Amino acid sequence: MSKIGVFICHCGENISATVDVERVAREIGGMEGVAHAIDYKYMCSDPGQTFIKEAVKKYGLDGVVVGACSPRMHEPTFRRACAEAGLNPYLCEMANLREHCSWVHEKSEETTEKAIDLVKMLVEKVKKDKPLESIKVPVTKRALVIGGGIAGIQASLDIANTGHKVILIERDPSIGGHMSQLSETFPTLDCSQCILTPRMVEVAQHPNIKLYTYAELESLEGFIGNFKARIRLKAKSVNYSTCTGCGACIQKCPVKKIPSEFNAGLGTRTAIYVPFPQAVPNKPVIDRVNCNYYKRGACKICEKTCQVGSIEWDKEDEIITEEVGAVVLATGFDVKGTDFFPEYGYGKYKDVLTGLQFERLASASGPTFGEIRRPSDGTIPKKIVFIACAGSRDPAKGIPYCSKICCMYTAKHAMLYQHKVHGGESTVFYMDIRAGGKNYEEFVRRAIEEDTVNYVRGRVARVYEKDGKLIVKGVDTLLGGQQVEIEADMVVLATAGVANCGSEQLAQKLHVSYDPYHFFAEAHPKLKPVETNTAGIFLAGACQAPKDIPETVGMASGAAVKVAALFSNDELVREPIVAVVNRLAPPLYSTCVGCFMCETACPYNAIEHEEIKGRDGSLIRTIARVNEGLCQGCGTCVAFCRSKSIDIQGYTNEQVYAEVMSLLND
Amino acid sequence: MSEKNTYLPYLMTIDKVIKEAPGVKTYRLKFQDESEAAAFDFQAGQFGEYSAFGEGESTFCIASSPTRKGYIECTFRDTGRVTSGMASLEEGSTMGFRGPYGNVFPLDEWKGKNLVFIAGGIALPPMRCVIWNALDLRENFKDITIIYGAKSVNDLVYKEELKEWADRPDVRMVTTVDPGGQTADWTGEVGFVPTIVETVAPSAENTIAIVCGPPIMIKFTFPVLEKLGFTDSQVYTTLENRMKCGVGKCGRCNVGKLYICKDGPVFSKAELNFIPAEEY
Amino acid sequence: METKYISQGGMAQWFESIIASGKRVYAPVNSRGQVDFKLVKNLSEVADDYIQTTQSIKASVYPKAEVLFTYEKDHGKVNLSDFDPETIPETVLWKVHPCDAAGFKPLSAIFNWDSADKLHNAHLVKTSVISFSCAKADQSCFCTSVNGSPGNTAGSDIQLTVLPDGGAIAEILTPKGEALVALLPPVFEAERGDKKEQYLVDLPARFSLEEVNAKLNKAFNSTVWKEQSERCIGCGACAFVCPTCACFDIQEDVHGSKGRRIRCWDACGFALFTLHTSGHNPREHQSQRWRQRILHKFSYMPDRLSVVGCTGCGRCSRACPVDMNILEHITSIAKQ
Amino acid sequence: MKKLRDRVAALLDEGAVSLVIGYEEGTKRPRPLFCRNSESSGKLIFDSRCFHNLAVYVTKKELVGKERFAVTAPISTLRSILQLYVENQLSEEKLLVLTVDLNGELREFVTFEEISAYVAQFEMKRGEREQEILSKIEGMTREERWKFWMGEMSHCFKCYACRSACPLCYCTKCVVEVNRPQWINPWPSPISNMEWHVNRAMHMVGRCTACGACGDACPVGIPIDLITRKMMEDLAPEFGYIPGQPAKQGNALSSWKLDDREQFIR
Repeated sequence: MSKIGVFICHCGENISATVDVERVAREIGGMEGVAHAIDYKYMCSDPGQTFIKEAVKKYGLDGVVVGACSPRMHEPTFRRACAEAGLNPYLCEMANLREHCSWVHEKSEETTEKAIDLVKMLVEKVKKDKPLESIKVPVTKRALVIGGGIAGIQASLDIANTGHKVILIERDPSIGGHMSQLSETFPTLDCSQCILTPRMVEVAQHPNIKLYTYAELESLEGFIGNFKARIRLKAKSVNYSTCTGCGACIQKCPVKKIPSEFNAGLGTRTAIYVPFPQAVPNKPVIDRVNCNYYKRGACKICEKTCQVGSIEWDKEDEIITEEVGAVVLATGFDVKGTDFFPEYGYGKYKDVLTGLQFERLASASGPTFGEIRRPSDGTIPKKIVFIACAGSRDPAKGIPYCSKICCMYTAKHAMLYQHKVHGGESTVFYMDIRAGGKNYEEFVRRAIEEDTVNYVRGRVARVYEKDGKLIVKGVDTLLGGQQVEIEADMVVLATAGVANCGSEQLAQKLHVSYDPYHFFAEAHPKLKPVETNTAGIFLAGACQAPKDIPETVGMASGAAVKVAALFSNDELVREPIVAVVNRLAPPLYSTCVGCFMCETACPYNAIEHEEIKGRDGSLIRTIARVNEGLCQGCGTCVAFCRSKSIDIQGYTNEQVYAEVMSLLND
Repeated sequence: MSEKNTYLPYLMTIDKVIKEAPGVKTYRLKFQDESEAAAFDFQAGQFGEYSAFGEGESTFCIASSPTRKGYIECTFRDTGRVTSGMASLEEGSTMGFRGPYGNVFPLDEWKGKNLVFIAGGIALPPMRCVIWNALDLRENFKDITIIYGAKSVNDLVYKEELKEWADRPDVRMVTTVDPGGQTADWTGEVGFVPTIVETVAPSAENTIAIVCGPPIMIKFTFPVLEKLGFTDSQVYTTLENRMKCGVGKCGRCNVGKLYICKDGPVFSKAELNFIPAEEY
Repeated sequence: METKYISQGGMAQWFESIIASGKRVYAPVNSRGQVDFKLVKNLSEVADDYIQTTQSIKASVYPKAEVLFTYEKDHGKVNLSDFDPETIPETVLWKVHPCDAAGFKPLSAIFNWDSADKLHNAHLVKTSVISFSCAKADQSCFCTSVNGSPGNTAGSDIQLTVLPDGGAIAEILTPKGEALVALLPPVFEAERGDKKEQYLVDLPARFSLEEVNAKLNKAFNSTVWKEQSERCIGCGACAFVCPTCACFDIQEDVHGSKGRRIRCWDACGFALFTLHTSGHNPREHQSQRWRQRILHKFSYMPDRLSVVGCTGCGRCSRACPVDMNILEHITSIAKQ
Repeated sequence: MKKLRDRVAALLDEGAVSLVIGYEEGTKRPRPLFCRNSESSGKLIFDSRCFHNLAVYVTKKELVGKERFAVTAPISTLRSILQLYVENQLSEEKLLVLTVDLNGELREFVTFEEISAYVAQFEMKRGEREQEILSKIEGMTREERWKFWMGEMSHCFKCYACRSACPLCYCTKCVVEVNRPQWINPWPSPISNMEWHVNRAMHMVGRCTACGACGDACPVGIPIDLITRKMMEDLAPEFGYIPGQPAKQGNALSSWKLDDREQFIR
């Protein structure tokens, strides 16, 4: 490469305000091997791209360096322009003069010099560039959706309705997720289960959806379009093909005092159980941790009860493998428990509840059949206090973010209380009321104005018990920080929404990144909110951040569209930025000595064994080969290869070395 | 002391770049110093050390004919550090050249004889020098036959010259590609060089065969020539071994007692019989 | 040639005057448990009780890495700067053993074969050799088998044979030697009739060069190479300590537009020494490389350069990690 | 010794192996011997002076050929053989390993599992020489250590005896010979010598079994083996393996686990 064109972009004033772009172009123009160097206001604009195309033709350029914004932003733009002019797109490189230079430095001589250095490095790199061809990989048109909450349900249905197969896996015995636990939903106060259950049934009956409940992802191998998911089907101990779901076993089960997960610990369930009446599938599983038979080796009452002989005591976990082309992560969220709050009694006061527990109290399917009663004594609370931002927006608690849904559900809770307990008094302690959303502000106003909920702006310092009453001590900042003390029969904490337990491990299994709070990270906060950094894996719902139902459903549909779009192609085109093990003519074949240290180092299982055989079929050597479908171009193998037998195409050792040396050689 | 530094190259300007085949280029080099140009002379078969400044030196034969004055040419394939450094240069750039080194094809001795040139792949360059040399002194020789083969049509080098030679009435030109290497419009032969030689080579009577190609081709062509009646002193080849100095000191290129850089690179088959074949 | 006597004290004074003349003096120094030539300022630094330095004195006239020329690139143009012999300082090598001094001849023969080697010759011109004859030898020594001897004066400008009184017989052999004497003529006294041979170690010859040469002429395809070389691990220790091994590599050292072309030691024992870019390697196996080493020294060099490429110093045997004992191997070839 | 010689003679006579790599008396000390027939087995010796690491030969195809061969291996050689096995360089079908144990009994290992179990009985300890120099170095400040090693490196002339003697330096093209890019300047100079040795040390991380062959081979007496030995000693507790006993899979730098601490990159 020796006829290189260099194009320096002003990026409006983004670059040119701090960097002397004319000087950059001038100095780079004097570099050995640079045939043409110009600067222009907007290189990404049509006229800007035309400059590049024309220069490629006019000067017979065999390499292009664009000094502009980040490659992430416009590399495809400039590469396309080069390709249109007949230059292999991978002979076009970008120097990031904006994020790496102008945005992070003051206007000065040094800033311009740094810009020159950045471009110079890329000029040296592009001299060593080789034309590359894109890699084409086939697509398996089947999606895996992980998580059977509303996000997973919606994503599954949407994908299934585009005609593609979906495998939906759910950790619990039933799909439904948190939405199935909710009483009524803001801002319309329609019954959560009433709107959810039809969807659950639709999932169960959809011909394109294969549902695995009580199942977890064991591992995921492969790459976009070609994943291999190993799924652990946890032993249910009940044969679903014969079980009629009659429920007789559940009624007879002697272990009845297990706190019900579905009721957020407020009710109980048996050891063989269906989590809730509308569960899908509506068939029981045996909770082996609590079952008498598994604990002590005797009981088997359910077996005796079962008319169809569906109990399978010796059933073991089963691991199945499914090939899928895309994955939607919809593993949802969790809420902090009351035990997270020392100031509110560490969860030891029975009548201090989480919002989710209050949902169960308010729900007709709940332990109190929808009546608001104190867990401690079953009486109806006359005075109730809601504490918003319990944990959220509290850096001291390690949760600086806003959980987003609490303002709304607290208003809803207060409203439901007022509707259900006539003459009751409800107070809400809040920091700010965040009611962004269609009809949300109106909803909150209704709680305050129509349902006479007492909103106190201030934080609650302590909740403690005194003479059977809960004393809520806080301040009212609107009254100048005046201390307030309220006697309450019940306190409801709008505890923070947090990442689901196990999300970190799951993220590592899937090689998706996650934020410091273990929520999965989207690929771009604005423009790629449902993509992850791992191609082919998408996000839906609250596993990415706390969000309400409409937002979750919208995101799930968004993810579904991404999957459908992916499946609309028979082949995928991938960047050829992958590792390659060198091959040489016989008798050398390769400098690879087959130690396979690269194999132990590769996080993507992309290293394969390749046998080199002689003409007579005898094995000459076994060397490493990179599966270019699996390889993500991370370069770990390259760093690890002692004999330097592996290189990343487009980022070869020679190229990177040339870049570094261009700086050192000044 | 005004001893000359053997390792100091002449500075040459790349006057012309010809792309021969994928990864293969020919550079025409001109001396930057007029007096050096005037004093320079070489003969067919000789080689030199070519510098890409910044990368190092590499050994190639001089591919142009000594009858064409004022420049030398080299043809190379981009395979290593130096050749890739060379490949990235362009017209007007400076290269280095040391030479000429080594012995020569005895064209004077061949006067009045038929010549058959047999070459394969990238080994045509050393041959090209002597072909042009012979063609420029055409009256000195009788029939001239050129048999040239490559892996595929794409791999044939000096395409223009192949055409020129083929069009000449005083040259018999046979080009061949390995089976599978032909294109739809290929009009030449298809087959490995030794096989083709067997069918198209002229009579051994008063003929000199010059063979140049990869070791495997030479290995299979020699017996064919023998079968056709060529004696060992009628067959010539030029050898290549790894070299660093080009002047018999660095210790690499010897084949037994003989140094390719000094006693070669041109050897008659008769001479080859006295050196161990495993060392080249 | 002139023979003189120099007393122990005289030697010390003379050494000081050499130092005072501004010449660099290299002499064997014992440090880190090894004796090797180092730049010295005082006679007291010079090692005493040892058989042989680990490395030969070769590096003084053939540096491990030497700049052949430098250049600067400027937009397609290149400016060359030739090696300047004037940059090489006057050097005196003190207490060189005869087998080392004898190495200069074969080394020069290689470097000046056909074309003169400007760099090597520049070093030679500036280098004076004061050798000490050998009163001791070990089982690796065999100079007497390769036309040498413990009192061989070849390659020396002055040879000293140390006497029991600490003084020495001084053989002043060349004009360069005379120039060194001229630095302090009074310490060179008239010779006292000491018999040099009396003070040399007795080292019977173990084989005849002619015999070896004759055997080697027919030995190219012998199985002996494979047998002898099996344990050879292919390092360059033997070549690098050898006073006559001259194989080299030419390398490029470049920093931006500035570059140097460097000649550095290489060894025919290295597996990649003769590897072609194509992957073909004429000396692919260690046995072929061992054969090259032996034939080069004992057959090719005598035949083509009229000089044997071995001085019998025995360093290669001492340095070899796997006991490739050249004396043992050559003797066995001679006896075959 | 007789048992060993007899057994080797028998193995060769029976054709069970085509080659036995062992030791014979040398001119200075025992040296490697290649027995290809039962007659030469009479030269075999095996005692405490036999410390050449014979594992360096077992990866040389031109020497060992395609048939089954045997090696008489002292403990250091056994350790290297295990590491070579982990690195896919050896197969059990091709290699028979012999040793003489502390009771003077001849032992034969057919599987690497057996070697592993045998080797596990031997603790890796510093010898007197290692202890002396290492404790001196360990007492130095960082600057003093750099000075010490630069001083040592200045003696290196890149004969690569260290590399050649090391059983684990079996690459057909060493990094120092890679020239695109030229990672390490191939000529000797103190800093480029240091570059070479640092590179080699890095390539030995988690692999070196501290046999000392590199240091022993160095003709200019650089205690080069101590770098990788010390590294091995430091690494073992950090990565939870026992010095001299190769990890079954991968090695320190290439293996990672889900529960690896990674706070440092957050």
